[in-house]
Amino acid sequence: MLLFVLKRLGIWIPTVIVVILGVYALAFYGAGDPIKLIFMRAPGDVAYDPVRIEAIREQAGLNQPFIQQFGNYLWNALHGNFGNSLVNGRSVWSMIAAAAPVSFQLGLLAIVLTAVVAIPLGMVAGMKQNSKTDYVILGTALLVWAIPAYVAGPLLMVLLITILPGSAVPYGWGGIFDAKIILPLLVLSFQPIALIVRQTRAAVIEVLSEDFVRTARSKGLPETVVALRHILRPVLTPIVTQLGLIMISIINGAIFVELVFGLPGLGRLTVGALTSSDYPIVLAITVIGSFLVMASNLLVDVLYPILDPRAADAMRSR
Amino acid sequence: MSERLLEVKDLSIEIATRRGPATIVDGIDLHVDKGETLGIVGESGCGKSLTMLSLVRLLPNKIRVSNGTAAFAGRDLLQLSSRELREVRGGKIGFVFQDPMTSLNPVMKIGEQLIEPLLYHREMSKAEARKRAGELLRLVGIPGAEQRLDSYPHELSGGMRQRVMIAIGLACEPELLIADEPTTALDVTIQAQIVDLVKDLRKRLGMSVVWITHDLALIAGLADRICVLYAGTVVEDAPVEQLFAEPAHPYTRGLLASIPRMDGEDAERLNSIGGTPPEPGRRPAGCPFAPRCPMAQEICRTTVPELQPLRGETTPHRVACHVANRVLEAA
Amino acid sequence: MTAQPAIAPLAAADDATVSLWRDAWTRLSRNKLAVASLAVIAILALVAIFGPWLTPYDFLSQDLEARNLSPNWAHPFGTDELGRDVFSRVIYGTRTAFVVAIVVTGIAATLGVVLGAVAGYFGGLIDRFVMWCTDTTMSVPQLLLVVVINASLKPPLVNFMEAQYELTRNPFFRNSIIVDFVLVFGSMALILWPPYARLIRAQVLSIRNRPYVTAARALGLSTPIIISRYVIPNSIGPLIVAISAGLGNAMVLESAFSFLGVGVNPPIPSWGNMISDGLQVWRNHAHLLAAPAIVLGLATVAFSFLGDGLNDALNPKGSK
Amino acid sequence: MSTALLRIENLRKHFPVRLGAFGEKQAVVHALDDVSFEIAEGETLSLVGESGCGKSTTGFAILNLHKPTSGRVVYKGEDIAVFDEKRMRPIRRDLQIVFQDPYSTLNPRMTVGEAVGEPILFHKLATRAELPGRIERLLGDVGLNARFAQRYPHELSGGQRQRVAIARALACEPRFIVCDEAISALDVSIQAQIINLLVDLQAKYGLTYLFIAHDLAVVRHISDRVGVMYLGRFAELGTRQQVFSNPLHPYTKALMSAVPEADPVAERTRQRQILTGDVPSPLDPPSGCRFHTRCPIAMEQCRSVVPEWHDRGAGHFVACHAVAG
Repeated sequence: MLLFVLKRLGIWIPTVIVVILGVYALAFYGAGDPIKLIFMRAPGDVAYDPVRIEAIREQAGLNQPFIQQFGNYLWNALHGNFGNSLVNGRSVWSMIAAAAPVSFQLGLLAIVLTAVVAIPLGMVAGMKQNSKTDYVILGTALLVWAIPAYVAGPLLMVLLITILPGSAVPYGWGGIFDAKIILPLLVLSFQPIALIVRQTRAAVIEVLSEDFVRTARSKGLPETVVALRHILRPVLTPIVTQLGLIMISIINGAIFVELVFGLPGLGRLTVGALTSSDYPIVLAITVIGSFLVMASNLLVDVLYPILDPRAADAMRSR
Repeated sequence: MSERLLEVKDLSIEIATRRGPATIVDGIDLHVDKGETLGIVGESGCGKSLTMLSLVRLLPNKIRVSNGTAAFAGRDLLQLSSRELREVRGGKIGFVFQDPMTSLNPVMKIGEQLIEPLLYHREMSKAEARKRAGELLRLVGIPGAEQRLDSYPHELSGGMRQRVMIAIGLACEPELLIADEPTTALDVTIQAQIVDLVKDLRKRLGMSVVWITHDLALIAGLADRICVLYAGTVVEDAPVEQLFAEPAHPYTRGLLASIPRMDGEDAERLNSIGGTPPEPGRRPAGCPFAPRCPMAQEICRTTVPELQPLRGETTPHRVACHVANRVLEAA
Repeated sequence: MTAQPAIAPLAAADDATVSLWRDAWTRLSRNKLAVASLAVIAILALVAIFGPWLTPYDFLSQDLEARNLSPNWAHPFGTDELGRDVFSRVIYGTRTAFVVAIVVTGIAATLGVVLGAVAGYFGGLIDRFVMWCTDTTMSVPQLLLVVVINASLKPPLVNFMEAQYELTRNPFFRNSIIVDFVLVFGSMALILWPPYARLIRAQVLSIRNRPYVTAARALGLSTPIIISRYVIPNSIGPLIVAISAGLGNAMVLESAFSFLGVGVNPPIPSWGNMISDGLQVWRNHAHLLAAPAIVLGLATVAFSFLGDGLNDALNPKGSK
Repeated sequence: MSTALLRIENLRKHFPVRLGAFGEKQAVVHALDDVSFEIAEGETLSLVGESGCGKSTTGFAILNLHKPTSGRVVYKGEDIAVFDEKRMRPIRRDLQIVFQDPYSTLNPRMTVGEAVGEPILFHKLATRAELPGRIERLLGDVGLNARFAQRYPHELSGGQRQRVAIARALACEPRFIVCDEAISALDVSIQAQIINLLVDLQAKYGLTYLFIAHDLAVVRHISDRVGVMYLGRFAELGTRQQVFSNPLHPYTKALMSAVPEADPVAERTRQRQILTGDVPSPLDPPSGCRFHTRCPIAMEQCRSVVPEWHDRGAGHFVACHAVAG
């Protein structure tokens, strides 16, 4: 087991480094000279003095070859230093540290909500395939799937205000126990829920045709027991492997949701940084986002044998 | 006369197709006596498995019973409430299916799967059920039975898995054990082990067994009585010795002649039955075997023959053939 | 041994023979949702092709007298804050959506099919490398990657175009739309290819081990024949399903990027930037948001249902 | 005995497999170990045994569909086991195979006519103009009328598909056909049709068969010679008469004894010898004689010494210490 995790890590770490390298190279070659960017931004502040610029450049190590700069960046990033914002000069790490808790709490809640809502719904739809219940659940899932988060957000916001006149506009962040979190959470979970409902349903339908379900029924077990003991577990295995996808979906969604609901999270930070071409921030967030997705994939790989004894057996017998 | 345990009358099963419902099983009559082993023989698609599965409503999607009754210990199985049905499934009627690999849940331990019927039918505590499960595994001849309870199905061999399936089917000491081609997926030496096991268990537990198979040779040494099915109808029903000594339906006769024998003469050719069985929804009018029957008459193509006792009212040998007497004479 | 007469030839029944494709088509045409979706897609496609002849107004023409009109007979979807006809803009947006979806899916699918087939066929190190690339690409959050690419590559690309214009004086290089499209197409294709590669690789691997391919090898047929007559025709089904779903996916992505300001830039109408604009003012002028959002939703749902329908039609479970 | 068409010498096939959910464990399947025999022109040689005994692997290795790990397959004086795909191609015309499952060995996108015609065109056995007539004749050979040429495999029954598969093999005008469980998936009444068809075709075209099956009664019916395999090795090889009337190897005896007879009276009185236990895993075959773990007469040396191939006269071979001693 430990060996297996180490082996996975051995593949995983180089992948993370390559992703950072790719993004860094894009920023390095694409965005142009960071010093010039700073000066272009506020031309009046500092006199455009080539000698001074070179001095700054040398001081910041920006005249070194690419690979050396990348090495420095990686080394610093490892120590939590992602450089400074080009706009306000604050350390990127401190800005991320301020924004990340909002996004992480929201994202975690969204994953929990997705699992709690989507798996039972998918189970019900699959067990009652082609019934009215199935059509309603599946139809709703498809509709929700079709509405982008950036449209669903404002729509729900106004709906709430119209239905409950006098209620506060759900804008801003008040922690996870604040009622304002409900709408953004819903909007953020919509697409993952739709995704998992459809996948759970498909998996249930597949498992239903398995011989062992017939065996379970032939034993005279109540249908709920058949569903919970015999169908749910084999269904969970493929669903858990979708965690990585949900992660991507949630990171994508967070950008819109935070924008629409005014949440001070990583998503809003990204969009802000983007409009002002604040590279160090965009770079750092992309790195963190990829890191998260890959970490969740790693987690899934490790979880898999726990869910499927056939895989677990293979690992034990080593 | 022995006591009836199960009496199926006029059972029909249909499948929903694009062109509407098509009949797969067409008015089957059969019965099982207490303590008897009935062999149900037929080729794939003849409806032998569906008939037995329909009794406890385990039919796949799109397939349903369209007609008939199935009296089991005085009650019609087909009219049971789902609660009563659950009591019958696993409690009064045990099942063993063809492929033990796919019929056991791969993510549950053998023990968990084995104690389920005990928990739900016998209301045992978990500890009692586990103890009983160990006894059951010993009963079906699994070495190291108690330790095996914590194994997963993939850790056992095919023969061992089928023994576990049999233990599950027997868990609540059912009055009837339905075995649906339980040895088809197994090797011949393992098949011999399983056949012996079931024979032995039947003697010790005194239950009735319905053994579904396509293998006439296999069932010869196993059954008391045999029902031969063709295209969803019973074409012949007879005590095993009589069926092999004096097959009265041309289909049974053709089937017996087409099996190569281990002890027979070195015949140059096998006697094969030409043609193929009809597809559901394309059943011919009259006798379903008529298009392939070498002795078919005009009446065979127009009128469906009824299952009738051969030569008079008293014999247990029944056949559904207009020309059965002529078949016997020709032999 | 005397040659005995062979069994009398079996006669095939007289009804017409059906190929698997035709069978799938019949199955699809029985699926009402799929047929309705196909109709919606067909209408949208026609609109996209013949858009310029259908629009009553030019999508750019501003009519400052008629700003922010609610839907009326002259302007079925109303007008926007610059007095442009929303109906015409939605129609033109359809064209944008289809062009982006088709080109992007085309590039992504081609790339994915080639890489997936190479990986599946050659196996070994090549396979590992390609699969590592797909895994890595799929681990980067899509929107972030596109945003980074667009933001970082746009300035150098614009500079390059400027430099080309200085050199050649070809007005082609002054067209900012080109830059937009290259970036949008390129970055979207880059994030969308991995699923195709995975699909095709899995197909090649599984089909390569199918008994009918072994049978073809046993007949002594050559590899090109086996690939062209056995492997490709049997992997096209899942690819069609994936492409159908991919087209809808690409439309949604494009609108998301437009919304973030990294997609197709104004003034070219795209559903995404129309929704984005609509969101600013929609409390007073709901039609500006509703029109593009509904059409986008309709297209997405249609592609989704069509994909599901195709999946059922091409992989009928339980049918022989 | 007539001349040997194929000579198989010390054929061995080991599959490396990766076990475990993540392929972290490596092992070797001993599918076939040190197998030697000859197939004479015009005969039917059957291989019997239980699943995993290597009988299908033998067929695949002979045809070089699975490259043997070591050993020689001599055809027309050449060792074709070392041939690459290109050099095999002309040989494949002569050496054909019919598989077990007719449902999956036909390309679902090709009509019967295309499937049967393809090898004819590829091997240039007829011109395009002659093709329809050739296809019709081949279909006629296997008992199907010409109209089947327009059909797709999914429109046919199992027996009809197997006829098509046979016609496709015949299209190459082969000398030798491996029938790999070719009738196992078929119903009893259809099985008899196909067996008769194979016998007729053998008489008509002078074919040689390697008939791989697990059904002993069928094997007894169709074979000239029979090889009994257990866990990748031959246990016994001889004429049908020798093997069925005078089985020497304890495994052969047990196998025969396990086969049920279609005779209720005989079955009731018959004393059967039922083997205990299961076939061991080919991943880790027993040392010495591979059958010793289940053998009722196993001796000390069976555990350690691999029994040699003894000729008991008239071409009746057996690999057993007890019989040899």
